Amino acid sequence: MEAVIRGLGRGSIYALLALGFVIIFKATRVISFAQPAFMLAGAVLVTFLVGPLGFWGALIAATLLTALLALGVERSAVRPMVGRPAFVVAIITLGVDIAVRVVVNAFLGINVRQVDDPWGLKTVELAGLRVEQRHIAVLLTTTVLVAGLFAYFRFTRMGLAMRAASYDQEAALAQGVSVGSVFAVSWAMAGGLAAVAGTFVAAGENVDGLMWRIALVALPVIILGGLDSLPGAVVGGLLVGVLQELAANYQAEYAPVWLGENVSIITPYVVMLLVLLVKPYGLFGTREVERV
Amino acid sequence: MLQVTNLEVVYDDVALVLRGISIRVAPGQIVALLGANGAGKTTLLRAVTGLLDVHEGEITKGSVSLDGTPIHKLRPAAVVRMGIGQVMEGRRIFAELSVEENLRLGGHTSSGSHKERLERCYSLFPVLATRKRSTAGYLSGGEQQMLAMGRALMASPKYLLLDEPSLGLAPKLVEQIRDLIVQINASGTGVLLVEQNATMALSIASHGYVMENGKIVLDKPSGELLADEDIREFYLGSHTKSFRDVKHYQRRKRWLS
Amino acid sequence: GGDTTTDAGGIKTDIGVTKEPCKDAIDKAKGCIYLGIISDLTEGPFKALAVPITDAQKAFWKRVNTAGGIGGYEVDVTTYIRDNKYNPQVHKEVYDQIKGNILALAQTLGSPTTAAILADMKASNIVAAPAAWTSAYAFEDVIIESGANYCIESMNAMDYAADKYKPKSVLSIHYAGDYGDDAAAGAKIAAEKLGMTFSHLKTDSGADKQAGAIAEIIAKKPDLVLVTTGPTELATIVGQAAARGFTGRFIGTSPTWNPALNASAAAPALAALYEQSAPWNNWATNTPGHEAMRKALPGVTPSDGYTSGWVWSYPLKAALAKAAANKDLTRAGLLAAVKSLESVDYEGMLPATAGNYKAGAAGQLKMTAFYKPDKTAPTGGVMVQDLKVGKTAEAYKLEGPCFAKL
Amino acid sequence: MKNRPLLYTSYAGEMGLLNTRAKQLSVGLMILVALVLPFVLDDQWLSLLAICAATAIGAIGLGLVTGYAGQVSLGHAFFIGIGTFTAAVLSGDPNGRTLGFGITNMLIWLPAAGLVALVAGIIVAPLATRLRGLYLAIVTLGLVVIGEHIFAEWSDVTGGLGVGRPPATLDVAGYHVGVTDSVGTKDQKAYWLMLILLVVFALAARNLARSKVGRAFTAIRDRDIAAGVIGVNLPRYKTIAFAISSFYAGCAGALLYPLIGFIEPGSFNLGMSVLYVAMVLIGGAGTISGAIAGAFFITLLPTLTRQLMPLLPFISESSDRIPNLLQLQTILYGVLIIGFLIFEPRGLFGIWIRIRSYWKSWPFSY
Amino acid sequence: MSNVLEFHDVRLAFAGVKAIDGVSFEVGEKELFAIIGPNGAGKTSIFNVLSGVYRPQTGRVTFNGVDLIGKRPHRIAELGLARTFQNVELFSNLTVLENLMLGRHHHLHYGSLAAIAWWGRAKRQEIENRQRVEEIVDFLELEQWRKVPVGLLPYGVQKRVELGRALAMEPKLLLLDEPVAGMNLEETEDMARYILDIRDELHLPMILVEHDMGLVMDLADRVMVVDFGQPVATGIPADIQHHPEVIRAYLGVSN
Ligand SMILES: Nc1ncnc2c1ncn2[C@@H]1O[C@H](COP(=O)(O)OP(=O)(O)OP(=O)(O)O)[C@@H](O)[C@H]1O
Ligand SMILES: Nc1ncnc2c1ncn2[C@@H]1O[C@H](COP(=O)(O)OP(=O)(O)OP(=O)(O)O)[C@@H](O)[C@H]1O
Ligand SMILES: CC(C)C[C@H](N)C(=O)O
Ligand SMILES: [Mg+2]
Ligand SMILES: [Mg+2]
Repeated sequence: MEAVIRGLGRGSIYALLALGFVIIFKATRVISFAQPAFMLAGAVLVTFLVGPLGFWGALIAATLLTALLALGVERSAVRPMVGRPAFVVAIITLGVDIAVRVVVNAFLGINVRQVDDPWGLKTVELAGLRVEQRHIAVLLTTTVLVAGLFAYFRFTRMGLAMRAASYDQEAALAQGVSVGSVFAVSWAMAGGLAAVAGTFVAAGENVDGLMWRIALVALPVIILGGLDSLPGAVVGGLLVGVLQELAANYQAEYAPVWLGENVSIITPYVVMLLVLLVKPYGLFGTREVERV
Repeated sequence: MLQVTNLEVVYDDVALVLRGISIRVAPGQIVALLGANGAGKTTLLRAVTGLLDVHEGEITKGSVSLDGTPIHKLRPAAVVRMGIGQVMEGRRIFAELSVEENLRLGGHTSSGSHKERLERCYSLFPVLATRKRSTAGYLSGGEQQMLAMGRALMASPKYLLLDEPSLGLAPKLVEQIRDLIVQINASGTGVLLVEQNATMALSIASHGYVMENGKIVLDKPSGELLADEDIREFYLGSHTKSFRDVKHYQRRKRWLS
Repeated sequence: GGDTTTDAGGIKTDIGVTKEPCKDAIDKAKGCIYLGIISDLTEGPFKALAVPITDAQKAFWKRVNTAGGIGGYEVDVTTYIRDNKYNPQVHKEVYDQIKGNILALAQTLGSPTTAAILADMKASNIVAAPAAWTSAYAFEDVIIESGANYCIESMNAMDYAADKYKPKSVLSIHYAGDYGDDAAAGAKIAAEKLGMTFSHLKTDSGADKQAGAIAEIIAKKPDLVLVTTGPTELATIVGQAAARGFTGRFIGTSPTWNPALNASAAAPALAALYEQSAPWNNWATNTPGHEAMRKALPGVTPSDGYTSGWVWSYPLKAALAKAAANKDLTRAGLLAAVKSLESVDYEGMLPATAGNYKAGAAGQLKMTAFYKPDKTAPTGGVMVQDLKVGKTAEAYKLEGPCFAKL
Repeated sequence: MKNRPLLYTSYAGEMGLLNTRAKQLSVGLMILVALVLPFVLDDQWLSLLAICAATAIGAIGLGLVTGYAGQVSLGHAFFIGIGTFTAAVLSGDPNGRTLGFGITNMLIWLPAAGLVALVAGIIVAPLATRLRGLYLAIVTLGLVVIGEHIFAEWSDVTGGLGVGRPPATLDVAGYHVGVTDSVGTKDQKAYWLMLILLVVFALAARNLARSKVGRAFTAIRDRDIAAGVIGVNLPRYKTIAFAISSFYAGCAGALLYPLIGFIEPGSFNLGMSVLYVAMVLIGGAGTISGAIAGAFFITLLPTLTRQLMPLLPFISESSDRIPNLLQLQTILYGVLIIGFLIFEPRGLFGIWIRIRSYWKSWPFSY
Repeated sequence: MSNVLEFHDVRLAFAGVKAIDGVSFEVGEKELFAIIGPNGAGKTSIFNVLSGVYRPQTGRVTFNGVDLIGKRPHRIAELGLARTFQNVELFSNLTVLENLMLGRHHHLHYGSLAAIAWWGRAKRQEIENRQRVEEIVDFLELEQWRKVPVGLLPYGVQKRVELGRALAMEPKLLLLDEPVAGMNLEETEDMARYILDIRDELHLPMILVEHDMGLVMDLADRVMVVDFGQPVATGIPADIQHHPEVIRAYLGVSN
């Protein structure tokens, strides 16, 4: 049971990360491999800002700055690629990821840094269960953000415009959708989300150069949930988080030794493969329209 | 008045596709634009709606103006807001979105509720009402064409640019579309109609242009065009002749070349 | 150049020694001995240790040069610094890149990494000062190690814990390869001797890959956990195990410590449960060697890396000096000098018995000190037990690399 | 008539690989350069070029499945790994710390490595036939992650994560390529061997590409439904594409690591896959020569940046200073990928086309 | 006259939409059979069922005695059924020649290994088939476009290339989905000519789906009208043209 709660905490982080990917995908049909770099950038920014601004101040500032960084990247590296195959743009974002990560690593220096979150590794007793405070915090934060995002897409025209722009940019332009701002908004949002996620990954732990690897877990998550589905990202994230924790928890007892010590690392991918065998577009993904 | 003056358009910095085109569409008028494949009709429409960028095209000379205001430097979204709607060549509906979502998107630039305009669309195109929630991509060709028209109307445009709206439609639907254009026009919308189906286009237009190789070669009231010998032979076809009698070789006369 | 030449002073040289002065030579009249450094400088788990190690070595050799160099040569350790990312494959690649230009390696950091080049080093007569403490080095002529190896260090840790905490079960959590396996093997040998139940678990580097280790600790609830990883992994393991209610003791092998951990979220858990073993005394200790090091590195934030980098450099200096005295600064000459070394002057940082390479495994030092985390101390730790040889280690006769026995 | 190289008297002539004078000239020139190089370059460079050639074989393989057949694969590293370890195990020291059978003859371990990878490709192919686009890309990425895990854990074969094992031995039917002897230095010999192998693999790929198989690949890439309707067996050709690509990957891995000198199982990761994708894209997707050019370019990049060093005095050469060479290399790598894709979508191959059409029309076109 | 194709009581539905709702027809040897009907009536769906793109829920389709249902598209293509598409589906990065050679895909009998070796079997067959393709190039007057990537060609020419690709398959039955949609009069006349030539010279049975009534009525031997997936009438053009139900549902008053 404690494992499930830990899984939900971890899963919330995945959900945040996955939402970033999904938002960009919905608007541009591109999987942005730059998300890991933004996540790292966000966390590193917090470590620098937490001194003067305090944790929450730093979190907000870092979120905005990362959003700005994402915006800049979008402008310089992605915008010129409008209309080119999604796969090529995806590779561009890989280039961005590599370059940004080097810069961020340079700031990170050789030592581990901390985001100095208020929770650390402190725990509380909830209904007889020992629960880490940071897991509750991230669960709450994610709930608030997700609710906000859903409302945004539900009540503004942006949501529909994003999807339209992603399917056919020219046709969207012809309907008066400003595809440029759709791109910009989606990248900025995704950047911000990545920063929040990054900070929570680092909460209770350290920021180091390898942290970006966690962001990759968002990839099986979004495939599992369906590349263009916001609810899919949330459900997929939580599911993967919980399964991963359960795998970690019970592998010592149940998993054969030859599977190795870290079955939980590949759990997300195995789950993804299994789901795809049954549902090629994930749990909630939109089927591509194929007609001749 | 929608006016195109002496327009030149170049693709990829090399291909000069429009070579000094001038046309005008008065408020509430239907104007037909005819021309062979590749004459540059679509390009002209793109130039008006600001979509050349997407195709690496560029206006190198001339201007487009709406009621005297130049609009050829505006972005597509601004052009739509100024009241110019268009139905693109090949329909270009959003295949993955539902029918209703496509329509709502047509109203992207207009403020206020979509409800009323949606109702109007559904009454114009009852088929769409029955398929509201269906994925647009699975509609048949004709249904998609209707959806595209409906979508353009959602922005309540002052001028509507139609690029080959009868393409792939059943004869009865072509009639319907024709009547619809007349109906839309009757409510005050100016229409620029690009068509291969010259018979249909000229039957409702008050004025017609014929384009060849990026130039306007004929510019006459449609009545006169209908009477024109060349037009009759190359655009309208003679119903007396069967396709079975078509000769193996046929030289085509060009007005210019 | 590869051909053997003899200089004006009658010293034979071949690869990695030039008549031309070093780039930053103090005395432009002297020639230059090029030493390579392969270290974990950017993204590996030990970068926080490796960068100070490298800086200390630069300072060490600068001091040697200032003091007149070696046999009419100065020593350059800056031109051929390469990053291994703590990855054996990269290690081998960069080694291949620089090996044609250097006489010896002033540093080859890491056990699995060094293992990847060992065969070639032996074939090419390249002597190296390791930045690692694997027990295999006692059996390798080309490697001039310093201090007790991981195997011995673990035995000492077990003895120390047995005295202090009377544990019945021990779990060793370790990286794969010569570093982790060596420490785990030492613990295993000691556990048998001390009558404790022993188990071990391999773990990989990266905070995201510790779930298995943590789950194992929670499931097995051992009294003592020996950790042989990097600092990030240590923090994750100790912090989260504690958060999930684990209250047993942790002892970490020397490279697991990083003073920055005192600021991490895991700090309370570390302070409460963790202790640190070390092959020599830390930065603030009072010996001439420590004194010289502190003088050579003004203004730095103290770290165990500096001390280690400095200590590790003495044997190579001694070997070079001896080779120069033998008028043979070729690779073969240097190796011969190493083989004949019976002691090295560590300026008090290690006992006088240290550095007996001629004796091979029998010359192995066996003492270990213990520290515990303390925010206020210069390197973030205070001593809880001074350098000392434990009973198990004392009695243990090294007959081959320990890791083979895991 | 001489000046009209595009006039053919038979279909065979037209279909030939070197069907224009420009192609004949440039290929001839390239062969000449390749032959002269060992006499002018030092061993460091030759060994680097040998590595380039081996890498190029892998890039050609990815080019076939991704560039030609349009099946975006981020799983190439996995297949490279399989080939690498197959060869290493076959030729490994039977008494070493890791598994080995002592079969050091390349003529045995090379095809074996390719075939084992090919089989793995065939096993994976059914997934590929069900999925498309980015879904496939991520699933193949999953393959790499799962592969990494297997490689990390199966330490008898791989030595284990962070530890590794020695690679295969470069012996051809008893002749040692990996040691210096009277014939040449080991790097010279490796260079020759890799060059020959690259030519063989490239020719094979080129033949495949111009055959019905290659056309079927492109048809699947452009529009798979239509390809099916005109008679292309989609699952079959997707499987063939994966199989052949994996074969190339396996061979490339098997050849590459003996040149590098050591195998670390963690290196078969997403980063490696991306590197190969970048080669294909930067070289120009959908061409064999592009894949080769891309492989050479990306592999030489670190060394080239090092050569540029003296021009940039503010960049530190030692890796413990910021900004340093390593950072510059990595950033440059990222930026080049971005730049190439933005400014020259057809990659190095596109640049070549431009140069060629410039020369063709020089001083004026005919 | 024996039938090349028998299409019996086929039903196909998509999530509630009945695309084909009990359609039956047969096509005889050398017959030019036309299917007309309003948009969305299910004409293209019939083609998709025939070519294996869609699998109907019920019904029987036999082609020269072979059951087609459940066969994959490439199998059906090998059996000799070729088609063109409503929206041109060419391989736009490939040249005209390559597109046509793709049409000959299943006439090339060599495997991947032979392809890699090239010399011998593969080369010989490539040359043979290239000759066949050249005949089609002549037939459809595509000479000047041979080496042009089809994506760059005018729409009318693309439609012709698509026809050529279908012919290259040497089919036993040819399906044409709106071959003259979007074409001007001149191009329509050209296309009509090619269709007649195919019929006269190659004696191919064809099914034609087209909204250009002039073309259909002039060329077809028999016409079937469908509406809402259901057959409305089948007969010779002259009869169909005056069928009241057809006029109501499809032609409209003025035709
Ligand atoms: N993006 C582009 N880049 C380069 N050339 C283009 C581009 N789009 C169109 N052209 C060329 O411009 C010319 C005019 O094309 P346009 O699409 O405007 O013709 P059209 O009159 O609309 O023809 P159709 O009746 O086939 O729709 C054609 O020769 C076409 O090849
Ligand atoms: N893949 C699909 N999924 C869902 N519905 C489909 C699909 N394909 C076709 N339909 C539906 O089946 C019906 C018949 O479509 P079809 O394309 O066969 O019409 P058609 O007669 O060819 O029309 P047109 O003359 O406009 O081309 C339409 O209502 C269409 O929406
Ligand atoms: C000093 C440390 C970086 C050495 C490392 N732990 C090893 O032996 O592999
Ligand atoms: Mg047009
Ligand atoms: Mg249709």
